[in-house]
Amino acid sequence: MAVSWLSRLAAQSSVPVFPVRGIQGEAALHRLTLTPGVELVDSPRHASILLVAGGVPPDQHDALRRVHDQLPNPFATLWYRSEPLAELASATRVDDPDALPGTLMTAHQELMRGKRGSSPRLLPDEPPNPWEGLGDDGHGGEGMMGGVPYGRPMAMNMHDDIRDGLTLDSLTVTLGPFLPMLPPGLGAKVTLQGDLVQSWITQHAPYPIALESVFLEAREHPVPIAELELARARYHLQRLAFALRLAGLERLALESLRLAQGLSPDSRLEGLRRRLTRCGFFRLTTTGRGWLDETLARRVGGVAARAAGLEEDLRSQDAAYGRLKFTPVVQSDGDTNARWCQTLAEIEQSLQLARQAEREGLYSETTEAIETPRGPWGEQRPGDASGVIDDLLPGLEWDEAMTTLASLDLAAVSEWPQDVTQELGEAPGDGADAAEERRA
Amino acid sequence: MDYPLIVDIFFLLLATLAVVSGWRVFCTDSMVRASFFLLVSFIAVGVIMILLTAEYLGVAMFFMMAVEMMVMAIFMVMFMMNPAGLNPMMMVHQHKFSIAAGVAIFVVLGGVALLSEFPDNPLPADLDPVASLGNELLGDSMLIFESAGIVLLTTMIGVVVLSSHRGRYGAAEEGSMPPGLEPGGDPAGMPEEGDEGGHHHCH
Amino acid sequence: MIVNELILPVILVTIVLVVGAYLVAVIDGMIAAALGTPQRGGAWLAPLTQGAWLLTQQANATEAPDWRAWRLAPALYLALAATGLAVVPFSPTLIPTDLVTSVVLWGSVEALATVVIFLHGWSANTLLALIGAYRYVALGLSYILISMFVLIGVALPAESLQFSQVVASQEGLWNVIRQPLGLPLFLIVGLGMTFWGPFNLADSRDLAGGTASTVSGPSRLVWELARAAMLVAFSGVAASAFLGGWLGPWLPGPLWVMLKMLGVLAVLLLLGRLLPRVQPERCVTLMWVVLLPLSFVDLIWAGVEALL
Amino acid sequence: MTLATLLLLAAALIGIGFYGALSQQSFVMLMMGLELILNGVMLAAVAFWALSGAGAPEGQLLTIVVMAVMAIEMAMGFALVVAVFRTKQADVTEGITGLKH
Repeated sequence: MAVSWLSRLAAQSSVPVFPVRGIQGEAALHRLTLTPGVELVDSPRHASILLVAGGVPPDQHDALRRVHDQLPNPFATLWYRSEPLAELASATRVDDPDALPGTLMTAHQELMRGKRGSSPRLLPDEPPNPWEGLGDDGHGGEGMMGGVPYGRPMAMNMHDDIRDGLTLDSLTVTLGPFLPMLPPGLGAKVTLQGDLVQSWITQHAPYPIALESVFLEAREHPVPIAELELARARYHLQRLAFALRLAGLERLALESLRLAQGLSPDSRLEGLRRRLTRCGFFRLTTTGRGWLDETLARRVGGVAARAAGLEEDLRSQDAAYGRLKFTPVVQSDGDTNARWCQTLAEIEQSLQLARQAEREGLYSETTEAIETPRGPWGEQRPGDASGVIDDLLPGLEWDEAMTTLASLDLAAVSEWPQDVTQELGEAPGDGADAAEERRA
Repeated sequence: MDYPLIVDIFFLLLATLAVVSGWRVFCTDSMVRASFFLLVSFIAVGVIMILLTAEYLGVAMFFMMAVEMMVMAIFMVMFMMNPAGLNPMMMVHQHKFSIAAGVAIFVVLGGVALLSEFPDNPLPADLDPVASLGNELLGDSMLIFESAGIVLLTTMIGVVVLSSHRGRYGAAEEGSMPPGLEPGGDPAGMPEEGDEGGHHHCH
Repeated sequence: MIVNELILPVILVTIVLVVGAYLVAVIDGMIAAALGTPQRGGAWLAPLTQGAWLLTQQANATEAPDWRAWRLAPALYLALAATGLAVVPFSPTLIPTDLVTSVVLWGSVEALATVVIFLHGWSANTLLALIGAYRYVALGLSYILISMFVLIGVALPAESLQFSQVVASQEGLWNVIRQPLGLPLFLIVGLGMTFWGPFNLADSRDLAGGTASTVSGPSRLVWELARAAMLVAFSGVAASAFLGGWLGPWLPGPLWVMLKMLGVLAVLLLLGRLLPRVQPERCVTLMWVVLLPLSFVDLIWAGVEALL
Repeated sequence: MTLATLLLLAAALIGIGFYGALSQQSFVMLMMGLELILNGVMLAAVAFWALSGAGAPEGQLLTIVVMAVMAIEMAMGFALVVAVFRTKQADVTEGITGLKH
């Protein structure tokens, strides 16, 4: 039986998983990246399992259905801390991060062995824009190329050239909210001229991010500074890993994630920094573009602000940090390159503060204003700043735009901490956060 | 000169391919497809040239035409972006006259080919086509040709780099300012001064 | 005669291509594992299971693709890789196609590869694939130019455009030493034309797989196979143009060619895993402003040496 | 594969090329017609060189010259198309009535 032999072999392959990154799903995906036998892929066409990690707000269920239907047969879906779509009544749901890799592998193997049927198509298979051509040649019958045979006008040069003196036709597309290169939840309407971004209109703000619970505790009572700083370093390392993976530096992305996973005050960043510099990450990949002026940088806050030369860090108001002789690190350029230099410098600083604070057993003192890794949390939580990219991205090439986007931390901070336990139940799902998402 | 049967079969297949793809160039509905059909026609003729032992010319045909057709396809897309020929088009005028002219030319040339007597002087057996072409083309002045070629190419690249400042990737307005719609008017297809506050350009 | 001229070369090229592509996947997996990518199962089995999975997956459709071009492009790329490998001489007598202009034929393989990669991205009729296709075309011309200058450099001492003559001319001294700029330049071109590692701009992460982003099932298998096969063909050409092909003591010629090909492959795959993707803008500048002038220097070096 | 069949093939290519050059509205397609004509011319030249000219090197030389002419034709053609497109925003032959602009 050649076929069964083939499917037995296929069952042993590593599991190609396309992750839909919902609200609060990132932590599980970081763990999956380090799991042998699971491969997170960038395109739904390359996957055999659709993993919906975290809740998806109801108004984006249509987009989710479209992604679902893009997976080629046979495929299965898995819902991690997320309510399956109503049509997929029998879908597998997992809430335990430790059980996730095992469930993924079992699902893949059952799929290949034919023990589990492929997930059904949710949307009718008809073209979104049906053929509307007129005449023998289907050109629409309105002049030479004015017709709309697929319900869409031909790409025409409607906008002026903004960068290179080459006038190409522009093409308008809607991206997101599950595109793996964009922050989770970010949706945008983008006009491209060749690979040049001509206009970028953000339509959905990215999902609010959940910080580690230590930051929320620090708002209520003093917490050990060492713990706070390690959580901060971990957050930045995970963001760095995303950018490194995007830049094709898989091995350093993994190194960064591993460092984040086993982070302790004795961890050292020098090795990673040296390898990053040596392989030419700063010279070949990051750009001197994506420059934020003072106003925009202040709007984004956090790393982006300090990379633009603003010495704003709420930690300097905390007396305990004062005893550690804390002064904020800043860069001057404010571009993509500077933001990554700043991130690395802040990770190093956090590790150093953690070491000192652990020795001296220091606790944070100020609770009404803390500096989260995303930005200052004084009167209110750091809010969504995705509006800045509408001005920032036009004029950049696609690659530069994606690199810039990865270097910016734009999402609002969620009111729920990361890894909400089972008692909070469905909270990270469609309920509370979805409402918050709409408010944002 | 007699060729083995297998060469004749190959020739027939290639001739059909060349003619059919040449004809498809003008009846496909997308210009990108048209340029690649033309490329197929060129490649078929190139292989026939190799069969005729013009090995350099046949192979040169492949790569010259591949690049040329690629540029052509890109120019099409530049002027009308049309992935996969989504919006088909028919752009033909004076159709009947053109068909008549094409057929007439084929008949005349075909008649000449069939009816006139050409001398039957096949290639001498000891001829090395590539070396003979090289000698004819360059003679003893190979070095001069090669250095002239490199100098010319360097000049071209230099001129492009200089005239566009930082080329496609920077301020290029000076190098490629299109002329105005009326004499002395504003340049066509250029952004208005002052909009798109351009810090991302100058940084 | 037919056996010797038609069947034997076809069998030879097919075997080297298939085994080579498999080895590319295995070596790449081993390098990845050594650099810390978590892996389950052995590197030897992984390409087979991956291939089996792709065979069981259905091929998908996009909205109104150019079906013919979309399905043909991976096969054409594979055919180009086979053509490229066919000009590699394995010994003075064992040469699949001993065309007198085989160096130029390799040049046209590079030029046609540009066309095929563009077709693959263009015909899918989706945004990210199209951007990938544009990117490759924008860079393809500079790859072709650099590679042609470097290859003319090795043709000069051989006084021939035939790879077997090029190998024979390295009897005394390999081109890698005679023209020190040649091999590094050629390797960079190789990474470019197979869009591997730092020059993977057509099928890159930021495009979710670029030209291959919407391909699944058997056609994706053929495309990945073709990319690996092109890498094999490239390493064959590099081995004969710069590393003396079949020349070498003790071992039989074909074995030497294979060993040198493996060496070139290992270097390319290692570079692919160690370096980040070069930004397209910097890549264009690098090609035209740095590498192309260097290839002129290489050619002049070769010419002066040939005159002396 | 005789001289007559080769010339017949060349004649067919030239005929199709003429049809294209006369019938197409787009500049670029018009250039494709011209290229197809030149394709036929090159084939005829090589056929004469191989089967009737006793391998006189001029036959191959003519083909090389034609190839160069094609490259120049394309470069000039595109320069013209771009210039016309920029002034008139048109890329069809009927869009311009005179070339004096």
